[in-house]
Amino acid sequence: MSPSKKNPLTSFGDRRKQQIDELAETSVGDDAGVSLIASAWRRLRRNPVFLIGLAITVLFVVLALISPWLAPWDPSDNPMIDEVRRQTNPVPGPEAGHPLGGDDRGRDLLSRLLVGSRQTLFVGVFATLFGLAGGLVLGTLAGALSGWVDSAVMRLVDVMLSIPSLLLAFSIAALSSRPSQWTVIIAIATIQVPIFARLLRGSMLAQRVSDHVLAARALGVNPAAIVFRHMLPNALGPVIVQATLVLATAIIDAAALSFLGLGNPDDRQPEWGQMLGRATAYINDYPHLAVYPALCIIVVALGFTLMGESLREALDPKSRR
Amino acid sequence: MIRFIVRRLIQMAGVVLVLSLLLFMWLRSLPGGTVSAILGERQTPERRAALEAALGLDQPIWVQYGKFLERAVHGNFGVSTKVLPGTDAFEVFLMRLPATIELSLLAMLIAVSLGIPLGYLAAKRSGSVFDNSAVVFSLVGVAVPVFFLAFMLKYWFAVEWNILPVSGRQTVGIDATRITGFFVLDGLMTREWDAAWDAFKHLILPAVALATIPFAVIFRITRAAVLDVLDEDYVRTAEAKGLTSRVIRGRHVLRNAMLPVTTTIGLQIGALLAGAILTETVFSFPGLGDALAISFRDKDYAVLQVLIMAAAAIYVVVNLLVDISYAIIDPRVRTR
Amino acid sequence: ESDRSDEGGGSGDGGTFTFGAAGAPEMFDPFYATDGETFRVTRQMFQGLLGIKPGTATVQPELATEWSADEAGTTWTFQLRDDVTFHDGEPFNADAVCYNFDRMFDQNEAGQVAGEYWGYVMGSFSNDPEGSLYKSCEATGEFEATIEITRATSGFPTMLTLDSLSMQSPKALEEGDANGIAAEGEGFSFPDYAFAPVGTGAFKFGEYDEANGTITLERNDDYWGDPAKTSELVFRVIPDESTRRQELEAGSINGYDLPNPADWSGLEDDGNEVVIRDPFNIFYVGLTPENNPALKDLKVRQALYHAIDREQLVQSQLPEGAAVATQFMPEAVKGWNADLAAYDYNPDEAKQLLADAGQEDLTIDFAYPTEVSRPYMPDPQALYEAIRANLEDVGVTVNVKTASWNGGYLDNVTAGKYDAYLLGWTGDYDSADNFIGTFFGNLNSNDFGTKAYPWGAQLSQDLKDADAIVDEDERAARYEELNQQIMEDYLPGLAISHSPPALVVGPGVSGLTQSPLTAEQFDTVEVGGE
Amino acid sequence: MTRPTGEPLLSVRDLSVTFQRHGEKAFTAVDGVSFDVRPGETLGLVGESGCGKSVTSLALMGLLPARGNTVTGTATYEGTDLLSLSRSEMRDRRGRDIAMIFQDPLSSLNPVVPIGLQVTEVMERHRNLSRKEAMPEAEELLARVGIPDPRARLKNYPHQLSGGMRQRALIAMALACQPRLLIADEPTTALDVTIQAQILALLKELVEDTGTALIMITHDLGVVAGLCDEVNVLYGGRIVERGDRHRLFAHAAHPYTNGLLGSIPRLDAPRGERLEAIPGSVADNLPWDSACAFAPRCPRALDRCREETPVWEERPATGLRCHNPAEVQRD
Amino acid sequence: MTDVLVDVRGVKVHFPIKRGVIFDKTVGHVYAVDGVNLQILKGETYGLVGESGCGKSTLGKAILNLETPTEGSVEFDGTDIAALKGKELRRKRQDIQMVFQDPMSSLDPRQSVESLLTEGMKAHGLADDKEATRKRLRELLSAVGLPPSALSKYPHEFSGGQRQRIGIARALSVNPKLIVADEPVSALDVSVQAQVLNLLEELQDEFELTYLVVAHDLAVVRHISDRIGVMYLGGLVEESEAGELYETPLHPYTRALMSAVPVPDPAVEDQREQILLMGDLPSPSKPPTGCRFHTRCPWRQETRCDDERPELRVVEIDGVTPGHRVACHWAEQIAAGEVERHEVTATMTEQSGPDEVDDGPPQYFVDPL
Ligand SMILES: Nc1ncnc2c1ncn2[C@@H]1O[C@H](COP(=O)(O)OP(=O)(O)OP(=O)(O)O)[C@@H](O)[C@H]1O
Ligand SMILES: Nc1ncnc2c1ncn2[C@@H]1O[C@H](COP(=O)(O)OP(=O)(O)OP(=O)(O)O)[C@@H](O)[C@H]1O
Ligand SMILES: [Mg+2]
Ligand SMILES: [Mg+2]
Repeated sequence: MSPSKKNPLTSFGDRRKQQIDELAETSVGDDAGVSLIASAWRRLRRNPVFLIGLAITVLFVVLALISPWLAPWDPSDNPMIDEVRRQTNPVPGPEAGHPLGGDDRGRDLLSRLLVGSRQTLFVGVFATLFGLAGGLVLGTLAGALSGWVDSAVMRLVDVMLSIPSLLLAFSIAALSSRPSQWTVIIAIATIQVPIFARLLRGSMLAQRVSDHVLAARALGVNPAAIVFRHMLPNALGPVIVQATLVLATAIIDAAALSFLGLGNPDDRQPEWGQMLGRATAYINDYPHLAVYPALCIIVVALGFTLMGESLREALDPKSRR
Repeated sequence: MIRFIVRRLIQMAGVVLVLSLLLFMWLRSLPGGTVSAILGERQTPERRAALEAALGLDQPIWVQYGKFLERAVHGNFGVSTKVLPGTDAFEVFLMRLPATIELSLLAMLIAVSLGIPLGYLAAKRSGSVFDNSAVVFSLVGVAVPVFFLAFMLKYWFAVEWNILPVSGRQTVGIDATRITGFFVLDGLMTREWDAAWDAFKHLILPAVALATIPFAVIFRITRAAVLDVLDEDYVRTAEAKGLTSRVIRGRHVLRNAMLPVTTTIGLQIGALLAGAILTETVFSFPGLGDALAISFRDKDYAVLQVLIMAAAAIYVVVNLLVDISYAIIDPRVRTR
Repeated sequence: ESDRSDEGGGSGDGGTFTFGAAGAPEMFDPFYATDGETFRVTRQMFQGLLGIKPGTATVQPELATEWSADEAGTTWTFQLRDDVTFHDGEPFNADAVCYNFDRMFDQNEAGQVAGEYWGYVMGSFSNDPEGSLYKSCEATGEFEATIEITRATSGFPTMLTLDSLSMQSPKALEEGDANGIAAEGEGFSFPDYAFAPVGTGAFKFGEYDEANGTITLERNDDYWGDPAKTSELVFRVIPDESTRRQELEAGSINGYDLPNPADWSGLEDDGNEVVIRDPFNIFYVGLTPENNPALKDLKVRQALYHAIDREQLVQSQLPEGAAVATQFMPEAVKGWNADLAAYDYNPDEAKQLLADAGQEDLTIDFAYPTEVSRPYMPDPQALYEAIRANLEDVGVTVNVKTASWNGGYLDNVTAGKYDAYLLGWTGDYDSADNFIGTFFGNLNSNDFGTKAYPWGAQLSQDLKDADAIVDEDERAARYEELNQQIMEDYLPGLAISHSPPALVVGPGVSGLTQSPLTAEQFDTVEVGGE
Repeated sequence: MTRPTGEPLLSVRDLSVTFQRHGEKAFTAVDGVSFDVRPGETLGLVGESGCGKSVTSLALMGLLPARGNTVTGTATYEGTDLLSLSRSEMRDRRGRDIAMIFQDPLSSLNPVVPIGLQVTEVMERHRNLSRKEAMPEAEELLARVGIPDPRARLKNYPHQLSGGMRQRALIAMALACQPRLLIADEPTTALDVTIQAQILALLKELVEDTGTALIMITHDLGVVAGLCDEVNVLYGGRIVERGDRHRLFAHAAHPYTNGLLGSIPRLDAPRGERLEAIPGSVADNLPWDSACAFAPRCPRALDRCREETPVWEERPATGLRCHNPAEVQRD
Repeated sequence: MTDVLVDVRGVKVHFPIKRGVIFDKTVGHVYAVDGVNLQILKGETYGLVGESGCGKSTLGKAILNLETPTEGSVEFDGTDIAALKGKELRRKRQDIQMVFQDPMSSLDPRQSVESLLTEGMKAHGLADDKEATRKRLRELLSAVGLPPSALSKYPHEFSGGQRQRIGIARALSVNPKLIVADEPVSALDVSVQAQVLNLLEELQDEFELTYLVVAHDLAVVRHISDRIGVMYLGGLVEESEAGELYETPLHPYTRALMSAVPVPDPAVEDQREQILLMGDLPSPSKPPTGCRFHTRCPWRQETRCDDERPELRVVEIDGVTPGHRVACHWAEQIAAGEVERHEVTATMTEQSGPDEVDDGPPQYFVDPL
C-alpha cells in the first residue's frame, strides 16, 4: 500500500533508513479500519510480558513521584561524612539508619537510590520528549510539505543517521562546553531526532496516500486540518512505540555517558546512570556501589522494553492476523 | 549496480565532507583542547597566545578550515594530543583500526553464530518455554548497560578466576612480530602460536561484552523474520509439495529470513563502533573505541574529528557492503 | 595458568619491571616533553647535570660532580664526570654539554613553543637573547663547562634538575635532526630523533609498540653508576584506573602511579605496597577580584578562608599524609615559614567578617573542573562539594560553575571568568620561586588577578627581588617573610592543602624510592624473589 | 460432458475443524463436511469469505497449524484415511498424490528461488530424479501450462513473471508428480478476468486430459458454473446444498444459494433490474448447534429455523440442509 | 438530456519514474492515463471498466484533481477543475465526491461516524446551524440505511457493507452533483455487494446524482451503468450505451473481456464462445506503439495496428448507435467478418521490477546503539 514499498528504489538503499521506513509502515495496517488502540489493548490485556513491563513501569513512576518522601535522608546531605576516610574507609558500610551504607561522600545510599529514580525518570522522559519534539517537527514538516522542504529535512536527517547513534550522543556530550544534566538530555535526545523524524515522515507518507486522507481531500477539508486531524494522529502509532523503547535506552545511554565522564558532573541530585558511572571508580573494592544502581537500571529498562516491544507487536498489523 | 555503488560512494564523500565542516567549526568554537592539553596549569595568556599563533589557531576559522582541507589532501589530519601524542590523527586511526576490526569481527561472529540458530529455534517453537525464556534473555541483554556487563565479565573471568587476561591486546614480554596489526593473524602468519593464542585470549572478554547487543538484536530479528516467513504462503506451498523439512528450512525459510537479518547485521556492525567505545575502555583495549573515549575525555580534537568522520565513512561502507550482499541473496534486487 | 610467573618474573637476569602508565608518551625527547607520562619514561634514560637526591627534593650531583658560581651569581662552572658515555657510545664531555645547551637555546618557532620548560625557566630563546636567562655555554676544559646567565636567580642551578634539560647525545641529536620540529595544525610533528632517544641513563630505549601500547627500555650495560637491577623496564599504557589495579592484582604489571586513594587500603590488603610520596604540591582556591569586586576586600577573603573546614576536608577527602596548608608552598621547599599558623575553621568569625565588610549577601561564581584528577586534588568534585557546603553554611550564595579540564576550565581560569575556582600546582624543583613566584610574580597575568589589588605590583616586585638574592640563606629568610605577608596581609587566594600522591607496586617489588617530585628512578627496583 | 462415475478417489466424511486459541472460545470453522470426488471429476466448494473453504482444503492436506486445532472425521483416499496419517506419511503423499494450488500466485512462490528449482524440487523429492534429469521435464511442464519460452523461464525468479504466468508456474509445480487429486483454492481470485479465463481453460483442459480429480474452491458462482460437475455450497462451515451444476443453478432449493444467485449482477441480464440482495452480513449468523445459521438473513425463515438445527438430507445427486426450501421441481 | 456535466478532454496523467546518481532525475514515466476524452451527462451513470493497472482509478482521481493531470482539461459545469488550485479547488470539490474501494482504509479509524460525516459539511459551511446539522445527519443515515445510533460509533464497530454505507453517506453529506465510485463493491462479499449496488441506485434517484463508477468487474458495471467506457493501458478503447456494448462489442479487447466474464449459468457457460487472450498486459511504463492492444489482439493486422494509434471514433455499422465509439482501425471490418480472427503467440512481458519488494517483517528497531 505504502509508497516506499512500491518504489523499488528504496529496496536497494540505505539500510538503516529503510528499517525506519518499514517500521513506519506499521501505521497502516491490513485492517486500519479497526481501531488500533482498542484491538491492541484487547490483546495486551492478556499478555503477561506486557503486564510485567507495565507493572515495573508503573512502580517506577510511582516511586519516582513519591521518593522524596520515602527517602530517609536528603540525597545531597552527607550524614556519614565523618566516617569517610579517603584511604582507610572511603565507602562507609551499612549501619543503623543507613541500611545500604553510604557512598564515597558519606551520603545515604538507599536515599540516593530512591530519589535517583526521580532524576532517572526525568532524564529519560525529557530526553524522549525532546527527541520526540524534534522528530515531530522535522517529520511533520517533511511529511506534510514534501518538495524541497522534505528533501532538505531528509538530507539533514541522513547526515545524522550516518553516524552510529551512541557515537553521536557521545560526541555531542563531549563537545558541549558546559556539561550538565541538560547536555546529557540533549545528547540523548538528538540521536532520537532523526529516527523519530524519519519514522514519522514515513508513516505520514503512508497516511498521505491512504484512502481516508484522499477522502478528506475530496471533501474539501483544508490541508492543515488534514495533516493534523487525519495524518498525524494515525501516523503516531510507531512513534509512540519507539518512544517507549527510547525511554529505556535513554536511561542506559545516560549511564554510558556518565561512565565516559561525559555525564552530568553535578551529582547532588542523584541519577542512577550517573551513580553507576561514578561507582565504576570503586568497582574493585566496593562493587555494591555499582551493582545497586545497575540493577535498578536493568529492571526499569527491561520494564520499558517489555512494554514497548509488546506494544509494538500488538500494533503490528501482521501479528493481528 | 555500479551506478548504485558510485552513487553511494559520492553520497558518502558528501556526508563526510559536510561532517568534516560541521565538526571543524564546532571543535574550533570550543574552548581548551590542544592548548590546554599542552600547557596544563602552566597556562598563561602569553603562553596561550604564543601556542595558538604557532599552531595557527589564531587565524579566521575558514582559513583554518582551508588549511585543514589542504593538509588533509596530503594525508595530514592534525596531530593527536592525547591518544598517541605527536602522531597524525589519521595514522592513529590506521594504527588503532586493526584492533577494533579484530574485536568487532569476533563479537559479530559470536552474535551471529548464536543469534541466528537461537532465533530460528525460538521461532520454530514460538510460544514454548524455550522461546519465551530466550526472548526475555535477549531483552535483558539489551537492558544491561554494556560497560557494566564488561566490568562484571572482567571481574569474574579475569580478576576472580584469573582465566583470561584483564586488559590490553597482548601480554607484555611475549615475542610477537607485527606485520598486519591484526595480532591474531600476525601470530598465525609467523607461526608464533603463543602470540596468536595470547592475542585471542585478550579478545574473548571484550568480544563477549560487545556481542550482547548485536546478539540480542540479531536473535530477535531472526526470530521475527522466521516467524513471518513461516507464515508465508510459499512455505505453505513448499509444505504442500511434501518437501523434506531440511529443504524447507534451508531453501524456503532461512534463505528468505536472512534478508532482514543481513540488514540488521550491517547496522549492528556500524553500531559496534559505538559499543566498542565502552568495552574497549573497560578492557583498556587499544582500539578505535578506546581512542575515541580518550579523545572525548581529554579533548583530543584532531583524533576526534578524524574518528567521527571515519566512523561515518565506515558506517556508509558497511551499509553499502550489506546492500551489495543483499543484492546477491535477493534476486528481486539483483535482477532489477 | 602460568601467565603470572611469565609476566612478573621476566627473562634473563633481573627480570622485567612492568609499570602501568595512564597514557601514552608524546615522544621521547624530554626537551619537548610537557607531561608526566613522557617524563616518567625519559627520566629512566636521561640525566641532567644535576640530579635529585632520592626520596627528597634536594639537589645532588649527577653528570656534574661539582658546581660553583661567581659573586654576581651569573657565571657558573660545572665539573663533569669523566666516566660517562652516551648509549650510542659517544663520550660525555663539556663539548657535549654546551652542544646540548646551544641546541636547547636555538629553537625554531615551533620549538620555542614546544620547548615548554626551557621557555618557562629561561624566559626565551636565541632569537630574543635579552629576555633569556641563559646566555652562553663554554667548554672550559674537557670536563669543565662554564655557563653564563644574564641575572642571578634562585632557580639556577636547581632548574638543571629538570628532565627537560637532560643531556642527550650530540651525534644522535644531529643525525636525528632533533630540532626539526614543526607545528602542524593541532599540534607538533616531531623529528625522528624524538623516537630514537639517546641519553646516559641506566636504561636505554628498546622499542615502542604503539599498537599494543607498550614501551620497552633495556638495561644500559655500560652505565657509569650501579647497573639497573632489572634487565628490562616496560611501560604499559592502561588508561582506565580500575583496570590498572586489576592488572596489578593479576600480576601482569608490577606497579602503577597515582592509585585512587580509595583503593589504597584495598591494595595494601592484597599484599601490594602503596608508596606515599612526600607532598610537593599545593591545592588552593583561586580568587579573581576583578570579576567580583567584593573579593577585593581582605575581610571577605579571610571570611571565606575561615569558613572552610580544612581539617575535615583533609581527613575525609584527601588521602592519608595530606596536610592543611599554611602557605602557598609545601614544607620541603626552602623558604617555607614554619611560624605561620593555619587559618582556623571558624564560621562565626567568617560571618562576622562578612558582616563587617557589608557582604552578608555575598554571591560568588565558584568553579571546579571535571574529567580530571590531579595529584593535589584526586577528586575535584568531592573537594568542591565540601568547600561549597562550608561556604553556604556562612551564608555565601554559590553559583556552581564547571567545565572539563581540557575543555574550557583552564581557559576560563586564565581568562579570569570565575570568581573562585579550584586549582593547584606541583613543584618542578626545589625553589620557592617555582611556587609563589609562579603564582604572583607576573603582575600582568596571573591566575589570582593580583593586579587588581593595590599591593599587587609591590608583591610582584618583592618576589623578583627575592629571587635575585644570591645568598641562599638570605634568600630563604626573605621568602619566609614574603610567605607571611602573602598569607596575613594579602591573601590573594585560599591555600587549602598539600596531598601526597602515591605510587603502588606489587608484591615482590623492592628497592623503589619515592620522589616528592614524582620523579622516581626505576633502576634500583628489583622484581621477583617469590 | 458426462459426469464420471465409479469409486470415489477421495471420500470425506464428517470433517470438522475446531480452532481453540489460548484464552478464546473454541470456534468450529468446518462442521461435519462430507463429499466424494471421483477421478476426472471437478468438485466445487463455493461460499462467501470465512465459510470454511480454505480450512477444509488445508485440513485435507494436513497443512493446518500444528497447534490449536482439532480435526475430526475421515478422509479416505484410496482406502487410507488421510486424517489419521502421521506427519511424515502425509509429507510423502503431499505433492505426489495430492497437490494444491493457492490463491495468491505471488506470495505462494518463494521469491528468492528460481522457478526452475521450485518446479524440480518436487520431482527430486517424490520421483527420485536428479536435478539434471528433472530440468528438461520441468521445461516441458512449463510449456504444457502455457508458459512461453520455458527454458528461459526456468532461470527466472517469481517477480519477473506476471500474475498469470506465476499461477501457471504454480500449476506446473502441482502437476509435477502427476497427482491424482488437485485442490485449487481460489486459483483465479487475484487475477484479471482475461487472465482468469486463461487459467480456467487450462485447468479444464488438464482435468480432461489427465483424469485428475479437481476440488475447485471459489466464491465465484460464475467460475463454478463453467467448470464443476458437482457443486457444494458452504455456509458457516457446513454444506447447505449440493447438486449437479445444471440442477443447482437452474433449481436451487436453499434460500442461501438462491440469494447468492440473485445477488450477482449478470452480464446477460437486462440492465436496471434490482438485485435480490441477501440482507445483513455473515456476522449475523446464529450458531449451528441450535438453529439454522442462515436464519437471520433468510427471507424464507420460519420460527422453526431459529430453534432447530436443519439436518442434511441426502438425495440422489443432490443434498440439502433446510427447513423450508424453495419448491423443487422433481424431474 | 444532452446536458454535459463533466467534460474530460485529452487528459493525461504521467507519473515520473525517478532515479539518478546524485540527484534523482526522471528516467521515464508510467503512462497511467494517456489521452482520454469522455463526457458524463447529468443524471447518468458512467461505468469505467478495464483490467488492473489500466488507469481507471487514476482517471477517476484526475477528475477530482486529486491527481493533477499532466495534460488536458476537466470541465465540470463549465469550470476547468484541472486548472484550479488551493481554496477554489476545495470549494469546487463540494460538487464532486468519491467513494472508495476499501471500506476499511477509507474511513479514518480515529473519528466517530458523526465527525466523519460533519467534517465535509463544516468545510463547506453547511454545518453552521446545530439543529439543522443534526437533522441532516439523521437524514443521511436513514438514506444509506443505518440507524441513528451509529453516529457515536467508530468505523471498526461496523461490518464491511455498513462501512461502505458510511463512506457513501460521507460523500453525500456535502450535496455533490457527481459521485466517483472507485470499485465500490469489489472488496465486499457477494451477498453484500448487491445491497450496496441497490443502495447506489436508490440514492441516484433520490438525490439526482450523476455517477462515475470505476470497476474491473464488467458485470457490475454493466448492471449499474447507463454508458460504459472500456479502458486499456491508459486509454479508452470503446464507449457505448451499456446494453449495446454487451450486444455488439466492437473492439477486440471488449469482445475478449466480455467472453471472459463467467456467467453463473451452466447453460450459458457450456456454449459460450471464448476469446482467450494470450500473454500478459504490457507495462504502463512501456506501452506498445500504435494500438496499445496490438500485442494481444487476435484481429491484429499487418498494417496500421503496430504504428498508428487509433482514435476513438463513431463507426457506421448496422445496429450501432452514434453514441457508440470505438478505437479500432478495423472495427467495421471485424464486425462484418472481413477480418479473420487468428492465433496469437503469447509473449511475455518482462516485469520491469518487483511490484512489491517486501523485505520481511517490520524491523524491530530497538537501536540501543
Ligand atoms: N488458524 C486459524 N485459527 C483460528 N481460526 C481460523 C484459522 N484459520 C481460519 N480460521 C477461521 O476459520 C474460518 C474459515 O476460514 P477459511 O479460511 O476457511 O475461509 P474461506 O472460506 O477460505 O474464506 P475466503 O474466501 O476469505 O478465503 C474463518 O472464520 C477464519 O477466521
Ligand atoms: N502515485 C503513483 N505513482 C506512480 N505510479 C502510479 C501511481 N498511481 C498509480 N500508478 C500506476 O499507474 C497505473 C494505473 O494505476 P491505477 O491505479 O489508475 O489503475 P487501476 O486501473 O485503477 O487498477 P486497479 O484495478 O488495480 O485499481 C498503474 O500501473 C500504477 O502502478
Ligand atoms: Mg480461503
Ligand atoms: Mg484502481
